Amino acid sequence: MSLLALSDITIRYSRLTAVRDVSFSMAEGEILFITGPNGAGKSSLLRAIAGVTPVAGGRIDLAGQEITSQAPENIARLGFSMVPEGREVFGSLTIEENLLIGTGMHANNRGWRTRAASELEAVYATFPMLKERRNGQAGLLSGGQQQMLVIGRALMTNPKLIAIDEPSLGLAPNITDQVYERLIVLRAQRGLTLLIVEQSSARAMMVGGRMILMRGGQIVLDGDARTLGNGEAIQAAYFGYEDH
Amino acid sequence: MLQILFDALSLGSLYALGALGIALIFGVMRLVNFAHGDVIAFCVFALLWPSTDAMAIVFAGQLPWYLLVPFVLLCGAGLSVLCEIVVFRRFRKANPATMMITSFALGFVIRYFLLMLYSSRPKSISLLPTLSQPVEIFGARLPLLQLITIIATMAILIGLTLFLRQTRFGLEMRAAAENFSMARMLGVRANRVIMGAFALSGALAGAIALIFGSQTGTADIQMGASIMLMAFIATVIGGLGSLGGAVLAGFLLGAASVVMQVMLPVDARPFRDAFVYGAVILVLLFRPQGLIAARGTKERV
Amino acid sequence: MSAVVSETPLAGVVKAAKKPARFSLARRTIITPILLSLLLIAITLITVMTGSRPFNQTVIDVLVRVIFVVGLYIFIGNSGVLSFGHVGFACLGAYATAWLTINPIMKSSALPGLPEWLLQTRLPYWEAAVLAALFAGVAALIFGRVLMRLSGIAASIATFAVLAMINTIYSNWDSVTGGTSSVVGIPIIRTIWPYLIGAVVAIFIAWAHAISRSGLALRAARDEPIAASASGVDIPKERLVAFVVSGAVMGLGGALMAHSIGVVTPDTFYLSLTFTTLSMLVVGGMGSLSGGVIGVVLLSALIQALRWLEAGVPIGESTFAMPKGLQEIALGIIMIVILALRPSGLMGNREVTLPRRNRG
Amino acid sequence: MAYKMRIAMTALAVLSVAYPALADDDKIVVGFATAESGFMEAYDKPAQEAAMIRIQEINAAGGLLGKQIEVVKADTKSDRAEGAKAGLSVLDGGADLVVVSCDYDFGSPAALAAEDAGQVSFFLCAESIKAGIQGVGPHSFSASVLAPVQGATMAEWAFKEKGAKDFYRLLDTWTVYNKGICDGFDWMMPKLEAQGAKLVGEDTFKNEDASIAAQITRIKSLPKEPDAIMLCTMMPGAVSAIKQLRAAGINSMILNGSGVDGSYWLSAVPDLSNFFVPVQGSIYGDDPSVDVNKFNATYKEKTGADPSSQYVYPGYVMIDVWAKAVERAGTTKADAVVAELEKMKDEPTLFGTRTFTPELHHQNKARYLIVETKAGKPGVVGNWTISEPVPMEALLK
Repeated sequence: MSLLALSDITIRYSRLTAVRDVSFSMAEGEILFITGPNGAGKSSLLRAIAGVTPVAGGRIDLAGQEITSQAPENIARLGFSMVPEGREVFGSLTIEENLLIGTGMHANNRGWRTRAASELEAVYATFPMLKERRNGQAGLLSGGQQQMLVIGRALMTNPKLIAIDEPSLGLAPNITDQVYERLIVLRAQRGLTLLIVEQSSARAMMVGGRMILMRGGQIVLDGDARTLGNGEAIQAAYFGYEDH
Repeated sequence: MLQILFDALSLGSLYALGALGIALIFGVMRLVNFAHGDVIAFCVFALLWPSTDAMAIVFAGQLPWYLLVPFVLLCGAGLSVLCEIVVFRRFRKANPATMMITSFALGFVIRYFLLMLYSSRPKSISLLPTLSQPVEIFGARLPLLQLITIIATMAILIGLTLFLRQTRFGLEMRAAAENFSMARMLGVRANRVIMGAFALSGALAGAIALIFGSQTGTADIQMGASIMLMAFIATVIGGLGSLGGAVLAGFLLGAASVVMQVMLPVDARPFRDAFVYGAVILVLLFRPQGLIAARGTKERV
Repeated sequence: MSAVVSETPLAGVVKAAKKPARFSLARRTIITPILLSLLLIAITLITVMTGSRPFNQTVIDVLVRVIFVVGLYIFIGNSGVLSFGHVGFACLGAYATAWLTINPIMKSSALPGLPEWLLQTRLPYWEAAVLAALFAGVAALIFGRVLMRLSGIAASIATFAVLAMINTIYSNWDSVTGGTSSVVGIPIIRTIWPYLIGAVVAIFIAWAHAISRSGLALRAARDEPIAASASGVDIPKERLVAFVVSGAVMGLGGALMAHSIGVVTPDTFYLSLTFTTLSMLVVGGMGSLSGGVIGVVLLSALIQALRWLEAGVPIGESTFAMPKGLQEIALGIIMIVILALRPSGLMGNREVTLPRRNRG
Repeated sequence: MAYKMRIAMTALAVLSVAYPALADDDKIVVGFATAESGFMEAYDKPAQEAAMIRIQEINAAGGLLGKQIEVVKADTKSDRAEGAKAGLSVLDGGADLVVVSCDYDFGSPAALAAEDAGQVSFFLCAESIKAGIQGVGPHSFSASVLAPVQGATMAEWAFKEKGAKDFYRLLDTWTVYNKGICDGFDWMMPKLEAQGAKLVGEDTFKNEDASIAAQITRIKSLPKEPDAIMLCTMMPGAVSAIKQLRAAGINSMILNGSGVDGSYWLSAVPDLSNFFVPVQGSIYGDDPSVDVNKFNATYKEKTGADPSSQYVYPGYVMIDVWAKAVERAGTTKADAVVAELEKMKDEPTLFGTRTFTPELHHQNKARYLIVETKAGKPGVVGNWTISEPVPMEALLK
């Protein structure tokens, strides 16, 4: 059974169709890259799964339950955790507070802090830098540190699936490398399923796994990242035919 | 001098509490709640038995203070949450102008409801009469109430800070105020946070009603309006969405008002508010995002 | 072809505003102001036929509000910035017409602080109304120069601060405005036609502004602020143009309102009028001229109907009357319901036009 | 669109039926264009009740000119634009006398409508000079006494009877009424200063100010607490101001206008003392005139409550003087009635005398009872009539 399944998803912003009839599914433990040029509808798709962007048509299932048009907080409870584009750390909160938000939904008020403490330790073990600056304001972190923080924050919800929107955005290549390194380790440790959106397919080819290429709101290619990545087809698919 | 400080603090306290009530709701919902002033008026009138006679029939107002205070706070919180459930819930996705007008229409309904039950004549109530005695501190003779207003406001501010910093609910609320959809994606329940914000805001309205009611001794349909306006302005120049900014701006507005009343020559004093509003425009021109711009607050498109 | 966000339609719109294109735009859209004017003319004709003086006064009131709401629309609708300050310009217009039309003898005793030439002036009301509109427009220009740099809620608050300043000054500058006391002796005009003309003129001004280059650019900036400034639209400048035009229309409305009741006080032009007019605009549909006009007409009709219920309606043998005060409560609830069902107002962003044509 | 238009028109057409135009010369009609709802209702209704009592008395005694007085009403909704409509609508109802709201600002639109139609209008209890010839026209009157008379009365009485020397003036700039009280005080002060009184300071506030702490601080910083504070304000801000003055420990005499009369608010300032109000008649059952006390009983019988303040009385006076003028003129024709009214000099009424002249349709001098509140109990302690009428210059200030 697939962990996540989308069928015929269409997303519209007033008169503009951002995503049209997109279907795919992901198995548990899979790593899937969605790539494509700006405006291909990748982020819209992620946001629709997370429940923050309404879908105009189609159906989304997560872990055997339909989640189409569910509230984001309920989708999060089913094990979907989102790291949005631009990271969206809570800048005025401390790093530890950023991490703690996600633990709220699994605990009652009394047991919250103790329960959160063990989760925190696990995240701090992966990202020791966060522990050092735990009481510092999240808004003051560098881009790379913020990326670590939001991944840590997503982990705190104890998810089955983490979706990450452009983790390399605005980061130096060596920092991006570090981020991916941690992701791979985490995936191995926790048996996470990863859904990663990137504009370029280079990273997907490096990491491996499955890749979907979107353009103009539709899926144009779907296959193994490494085999797809070397072909001429991807060039044509990425840039499309010249208009006019 | 000391007296002026106390005057400024006590007036600022009212504005700060009002601004907090508005900023809390704005933070989680981007709603400028114009009904807030009417919630304040409602809390005062809740102490009276509905009647259109000139003589007020004091009802809950006779309770001893340890029952009276929670009663009024609960009234405010209750009405505020009711507004959320019945009305504002349906407007979560509406644009700010629509929400603003809705809140205004709702305030209008509350006001005329009170008017129907109590008539337009201002009613007198003796709320906590022992507080009207003067006391002597550091050589200044102050109304005890002024002192209590300041102390109560400080206590409320400290309590609220602790609540927001130390509890899970407070944490969720701060996160939601900064980035609501992100907080939801982390499992923060929207309804709970918004209702919590409305309840807190309503309880603050109750607190203002208590202070204002015992200070003026009057229950008047219009009484919330002037505080509400100042509070609204304080919220904006404080930096919308920033609770600390709202409080700071509330105190600044109170101070500006008192200082101008003291400094201006007698002929210019009636124009005091024009100077205060002029200062508001200046602040906005130099800091359009407010004194304390809420850090990381994303403009929602 | 899949629709992909690439280029905003803005550049096209601005380019389209060149001469020949604009002419066709005018021809295409002129039906809206014509239909709206016909609606008002029809209401006026019915009123005149009934011959009832109170009803005549009621409709005069409606027409004055149409002017106000259209004035608000010119700024708020086109710029998307909510203004709480426009009623202040109505106040300026009302006092300006008072200064210009009151009998000089009365004026010199009631308002001795006015300059000599003004004390001696006495103009017919329509000249005074035009001058009042210009005066309000100039004031809007002065305030706008400072304020139009702001946007969003900061701009809303700043405009409110302007209203509060105007109110405080006019309430206390006794020798020139008579302070909080009513200024009396303004000639009362009880025929309905001048108000109808005022409302129709306001509608056509709003239309002309909307299809002007400035109006088009401003609306484009409202919808796509980043793209607009990227393609060279000077947002503060275009906003200022709208602010001045709308300020002048508000001034005209204020002047006519003064002539409809014969007295002015500063608090006639304060919060309650601000919210009444804003509500009418938002309920009708903030983004459309038709929305504004229809909002006024429908809400006014609703208010009248509720008042009529309140006064008592004979049903068979008995009379049904709503308790006093229920009218306002009902009005508030109906407004909330309308907004809940149609969050962007009754008309949304659409304009009334003839069928078969494109709505938009 | 067409559909919407049709709805609107149907609604409008239906509405127009609601205003029947009738004029009948066999009847005498008094039209009340007053507030039956909203903010002004609390002020208009009591005076209107009193007017109704006088109308019933007249009708019971055989009517006016042998005809029964009929009443038509239209609600102003406490709104100026609605006021104009209400005025027109009672005129369409055939009103021979148009009674308008207590306050000049709210009453004038209806009064101006009456003036246009050449009918007599009477303000229920407006106390501004504009409520009459100066602000409406030659057919307009007010039944009450000018606000400056109240300020002048209190100043002179406090100086002469209570030996007050140091005065402080605290003005609430909210309404013309408030400014009027202080204008009268300002006119009287120089005369008293010539005899040894002194104005030791002045300040302003706004009725809706949440706190007047800064103003109080200014009073407290005086070298010596003033003997009397002239407080020119009205409800609801008055209660707040008085409460804050006393809470700050200022025990000076507080002198007021009639606007704060009534015991309904006294509970807000427990044990209030040294507090003085001028009234045209006492609602506290201790009026020196038996007839006033009898009227109070009638009022209670008709409305179920005691008069809430002295502003009930002008309503009665209004119908009284107008009916006398109609009786003397033998007609309800406006010009004849106005001529008779203007002949009245010290015309006795239940609540003091009334004088109208072709220059002033209002009282610039009147006998006032002084009510002192002592330990929370109000009672009449004397009466005072200012030594000379307040002159036109001071009134028109």
